[in-house]
Amino acid sequence: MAGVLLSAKGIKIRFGGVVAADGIDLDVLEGENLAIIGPNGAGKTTFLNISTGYLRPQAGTINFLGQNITAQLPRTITKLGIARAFQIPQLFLDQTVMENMLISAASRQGRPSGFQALSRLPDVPEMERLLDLVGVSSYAQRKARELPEGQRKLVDISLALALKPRLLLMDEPTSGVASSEKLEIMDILTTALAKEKVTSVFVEHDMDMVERYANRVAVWNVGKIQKVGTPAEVLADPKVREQVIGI
Amino acid sequence: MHFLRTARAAATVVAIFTSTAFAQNKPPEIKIGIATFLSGPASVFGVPAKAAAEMIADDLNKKGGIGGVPVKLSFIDEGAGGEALVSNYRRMVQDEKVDATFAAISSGSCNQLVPVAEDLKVMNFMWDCGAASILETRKYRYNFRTQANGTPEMLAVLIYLLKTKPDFKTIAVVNQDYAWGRESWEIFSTALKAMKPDVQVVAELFPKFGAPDYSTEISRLLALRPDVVLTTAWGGDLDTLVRQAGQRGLLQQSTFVLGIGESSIQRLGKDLPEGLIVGARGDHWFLHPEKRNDAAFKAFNEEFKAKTGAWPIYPVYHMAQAFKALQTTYDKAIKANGGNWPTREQVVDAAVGTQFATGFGRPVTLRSEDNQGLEAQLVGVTKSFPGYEFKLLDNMMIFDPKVITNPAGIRSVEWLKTLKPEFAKMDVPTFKQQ
Amino acid sequence: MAGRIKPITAAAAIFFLVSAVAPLFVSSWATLFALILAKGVVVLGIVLLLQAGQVSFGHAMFFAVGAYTAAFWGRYVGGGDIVLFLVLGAISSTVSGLIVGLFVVRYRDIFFGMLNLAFSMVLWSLLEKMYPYTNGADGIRVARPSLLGFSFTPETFQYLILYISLLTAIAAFYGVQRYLESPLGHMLRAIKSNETRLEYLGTSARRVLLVGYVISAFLGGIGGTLVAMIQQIATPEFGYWTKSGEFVFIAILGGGAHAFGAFAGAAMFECVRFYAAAHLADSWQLILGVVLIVIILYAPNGLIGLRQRYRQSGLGGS
Amino acid sequence: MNSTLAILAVLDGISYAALVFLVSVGLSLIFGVLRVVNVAHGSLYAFGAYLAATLSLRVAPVSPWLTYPALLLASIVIGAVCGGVIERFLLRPLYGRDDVLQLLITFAAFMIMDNLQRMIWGVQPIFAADPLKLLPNVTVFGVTYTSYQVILLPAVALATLFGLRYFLRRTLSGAVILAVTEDREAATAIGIDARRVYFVTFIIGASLAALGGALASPTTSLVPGMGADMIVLSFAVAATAGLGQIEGTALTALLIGLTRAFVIYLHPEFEVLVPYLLMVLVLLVRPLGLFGAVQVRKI
Repeated sequence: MAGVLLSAKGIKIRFGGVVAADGIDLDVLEGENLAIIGPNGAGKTTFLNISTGYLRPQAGTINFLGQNITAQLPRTITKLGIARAFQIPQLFLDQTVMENMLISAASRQGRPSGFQALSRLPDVPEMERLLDLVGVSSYAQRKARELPEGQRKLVDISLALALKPRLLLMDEPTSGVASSEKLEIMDILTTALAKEKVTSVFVEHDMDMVERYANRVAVWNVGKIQKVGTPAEVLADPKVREQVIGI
Repeated sequence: MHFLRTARAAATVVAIFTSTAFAQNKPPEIKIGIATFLSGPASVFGVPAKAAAEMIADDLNKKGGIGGVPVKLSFIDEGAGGEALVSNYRRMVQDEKVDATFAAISSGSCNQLVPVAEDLKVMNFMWDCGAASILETRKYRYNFRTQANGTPEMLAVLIYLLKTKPDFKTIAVVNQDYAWGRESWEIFSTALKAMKPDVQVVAELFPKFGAPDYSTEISRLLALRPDVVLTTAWGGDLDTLVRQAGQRGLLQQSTFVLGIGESSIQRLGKDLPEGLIVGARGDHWFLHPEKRNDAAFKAFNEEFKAKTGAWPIYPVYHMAQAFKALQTTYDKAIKANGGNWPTREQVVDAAVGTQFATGFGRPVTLRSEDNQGLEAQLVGVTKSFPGYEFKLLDNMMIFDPKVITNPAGIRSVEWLKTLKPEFAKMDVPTFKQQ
Repeated sequence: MAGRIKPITAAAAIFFLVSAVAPLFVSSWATLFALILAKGVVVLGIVLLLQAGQVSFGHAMFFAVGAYTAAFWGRYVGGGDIVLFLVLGAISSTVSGLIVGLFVVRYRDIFFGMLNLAFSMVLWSLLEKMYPYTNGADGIRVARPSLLGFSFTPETFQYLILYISLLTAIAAFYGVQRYLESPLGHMLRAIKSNETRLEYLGTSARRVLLVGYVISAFLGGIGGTLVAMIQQIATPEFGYWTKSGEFVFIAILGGGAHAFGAFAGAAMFECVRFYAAAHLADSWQLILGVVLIVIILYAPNGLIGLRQRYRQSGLGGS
Repeated sequence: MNSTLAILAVLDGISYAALVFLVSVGLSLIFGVLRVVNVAHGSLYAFGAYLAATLSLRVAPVSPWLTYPALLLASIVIGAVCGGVIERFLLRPLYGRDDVLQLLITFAAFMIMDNLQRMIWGVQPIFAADPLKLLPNVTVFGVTYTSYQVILLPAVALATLFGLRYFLRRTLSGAVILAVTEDREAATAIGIDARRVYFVTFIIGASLAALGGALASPTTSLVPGMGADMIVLSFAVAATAGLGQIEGTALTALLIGLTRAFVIYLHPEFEVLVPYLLMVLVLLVRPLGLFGAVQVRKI
């Protein structure tokens, strides 16, 4: 069994009257693709927000590689090796895709220069490789603003990959993508993750995607984890089918 | 140092273009560049002065100009702000090649322009700015002040106060917070301390220049009840202060001294009560007791009134003085040059020590030691007279400039400290308004 | 991209060349161009912050800091040298930029603008009110400084200061250009489009903005020192909010997208003011206001944007 | 300082606060709804004052009591005409564009109005004190106040405060404005014409600035440049309160007015510094102002 990468214990948070996390315990294992499913408002995104430091839990701790990262700043957590991709792609829209990537590369290295040209960074070939891996290299010199939604999503993930993370958290990687493209994108993505040896956690609504790409599934319901298991186990559970998938 | 060479070359080019020395033919016109406020609060002085300048130039040209040469005016706006003012002044001197400049109203502008005039070697008459320090810190060749400065102006007001209200015990000051407000109080309070040391200063208030509201200051003065309140404010600020104070009874409670209030009298109209002491920055008053029957003086005032709708105020007379000084200087220079047209430098030589009759009051002398003008001072007290919608000055005293101006070479504050109580006992002629 | 930058760089080169040569023929242009260049340096700082989408409505405070550094030196120490003034102005504005920056980089958009305005108004009121030290509203005269010990006649000095301003402007232009193309510069631009993402890449947006802010304060200070030497005076008006507004105005006028916009805008602004003041003494504000409205409504990328638009339409679209 | 002086200072502070509130609340309202900092606000104040004085001087010979409706008329005319023109022709084309441009176009409007003001009304101070003189003086501890300043102005300010509250909380139009303030997209989705709301709000805000000017006109000389100082002051008040906070603006205006009055009594040198220093201190501790509310961004 692979080691534990990220470990959440007793995470609690509430917004006014809404309980978004009510004692979440979850381990993310090295090398796996963990899917998080659950109805809207169950607290899935909140969990990602807490894990990456965007929100501070009212109780509980998050450990990453044995280090307590609870309530650290997002950029500190990023530096430790957790990258994040967003439900709505978060790009630098006025810059080209390559510039986006190079900003990410420069961020990873720290101490960015104020005098050397960005376009002359030695990371250019590596970024080209990553864009190629994700299948968007033809857009490299285009402004991010000009890209269609599906491609933006992939660039968003590439930005995270450029950080060379140990763990990648993705919020609905295929939402907003035409259903005909979903499979292709997930294929590209999982191949890339495997190649880069990145562990991933992804929030997902589409059970087909979960079945095909997840090693493990955690089911969220009203701020609690209802069930954890392999996709087959979880999706066979009648309670999960009724409450979460709505069949 | 390539650019230095370029600069030197450039300087040579400039020198060739600008210096117009040697035997002079009579030029087609004498160009005068005038810096005055056309915008901002001080345009209450600048705009009437501009009207006066245009009127005087017209009259002068009708009579054949100066030495047979007509004058031509160009104006720049002091209100445009520091940088624009200096660049425009340079443009006027370097591009339009004016023969003389009159600059400026505010001491701030004078501080900026006087060194520039000296650099550009153009004769400049400081026609209205009052800061004594400008001519005290350095001897200039090209800069002259064709009127008094703050020291005799404030001293005259103070002596008038000491003569007419010798028993006051407390005084408060409300001045605008800028050089004139501060300096005039420094002059006044230094002289006061020297001549009447027992007076207590109960409040020193310097509200922001252009403050729209003095209610709080007035409340405080109403509560403090000083015998005398001095203000050297002017323009809209003085109007506001006087009206707000009048409305709330402060003008009746304390004796008000309006250091340079002559310029606001007409505008304030009925809102100005009787009994306020008013200074005039010179011996300027459209009913000047020694000149009021002078035909030319009357004609000037009438013409100005017809043109602008108001009687002349002191900046108008200051502008006229600058013209008189220029005319006298040129006449003197032409005479000294054997009737030939003088060079610019010869004109500047002639300006030193010139005495000229203003026609609007007593004559003015440009003291040769420091180019400071010696100008008499008129102070009076407000009183109603039939036939006027506003108050007139009564019990006017006219002060001799030689007595109340600090001698050349001694800084005014140092000189004021040496004054004795007896100084205020000097003989000064008093004139009733007729 | 290279094709987009190069013609502008060429335009900048022509502009700098004209500033160097034209005043040799019309002497009153020496001061005019020196002012344009000095103000252009200040506006470069505004352009820098515009990259991050931030508008400082108080940047005149650094302009005033630079100017008063020279003025205070002259008043309390005496004498002065152009190089010394520039170095001191650079130091004082950088330090004050760092101090103010540590506070303001925590804020964005209108709050960033407001806090800057507040700081600048505090400085302005102090300069106005500390009359015994600052001469209040009248300001402090700055005597003509020497250069490395050599003193100059007024005629030479106006050219000297022009070429000093020119060198400073070229250096600043080059430096800012390089900075904007660098990773830090790109991160600055990233703050405008997506600050959250920048944080999620592990970069502190505040630190990136702080570097930009300090550089822009430095440029403001240098420009202020230059203007104080050109005008030979420093007044509180240098730090008043309308001055800050003027700098932002110039940046938008020229176009905030490129460093040259600062100089294009400054040239336009000063020329309109100079000639409008000469011919229509009473309406230069009106003219500038109308020019600004036309630019904002019809050429939102400023003067340099006009050229680009023309070029694009010339290429026949695509 | 004894208690008598303290009471005097309070009276001075209140009358000052009343005027500042009227101008600031207009600025705050406009920001709350349009998200635009209207730099021309000070010019609207000045125009309101000038037009009010012009009208007052016209009607005063007929009956001095007519000057009161004249003040009101002036503020409505300026608010509707100048405010309307600025919103319709300058701001409207810029909605959805960069905030900087919106701010700067009002700066352009400020420059133009400042210049126009000189062209229309000249540079000589104008004074129209009839409304002030109609009301009797009141005496407090031997110190005379005009009831215009210590009674009428605060009364108008209070009436404006409660009027605005009522309008926004209890009327349909007010509810519509609040809806747009809180969530523009949702409001548009349910069929609210946001452009009309902007137009109306801007005119209301502009009228308040002009009303401030009109009410100030009897107490002060109208001079060129009076708008430039007012804009920063009202901005400082609105920002210290938290932009868009109406009750907060009232309390902050009072705070600044009282502090200023006490400072003039105790340390007059620091008077000018008061509003800006307060602003810096408040913004450092509470970036959204004393009464501003936090909004979390969704990612």
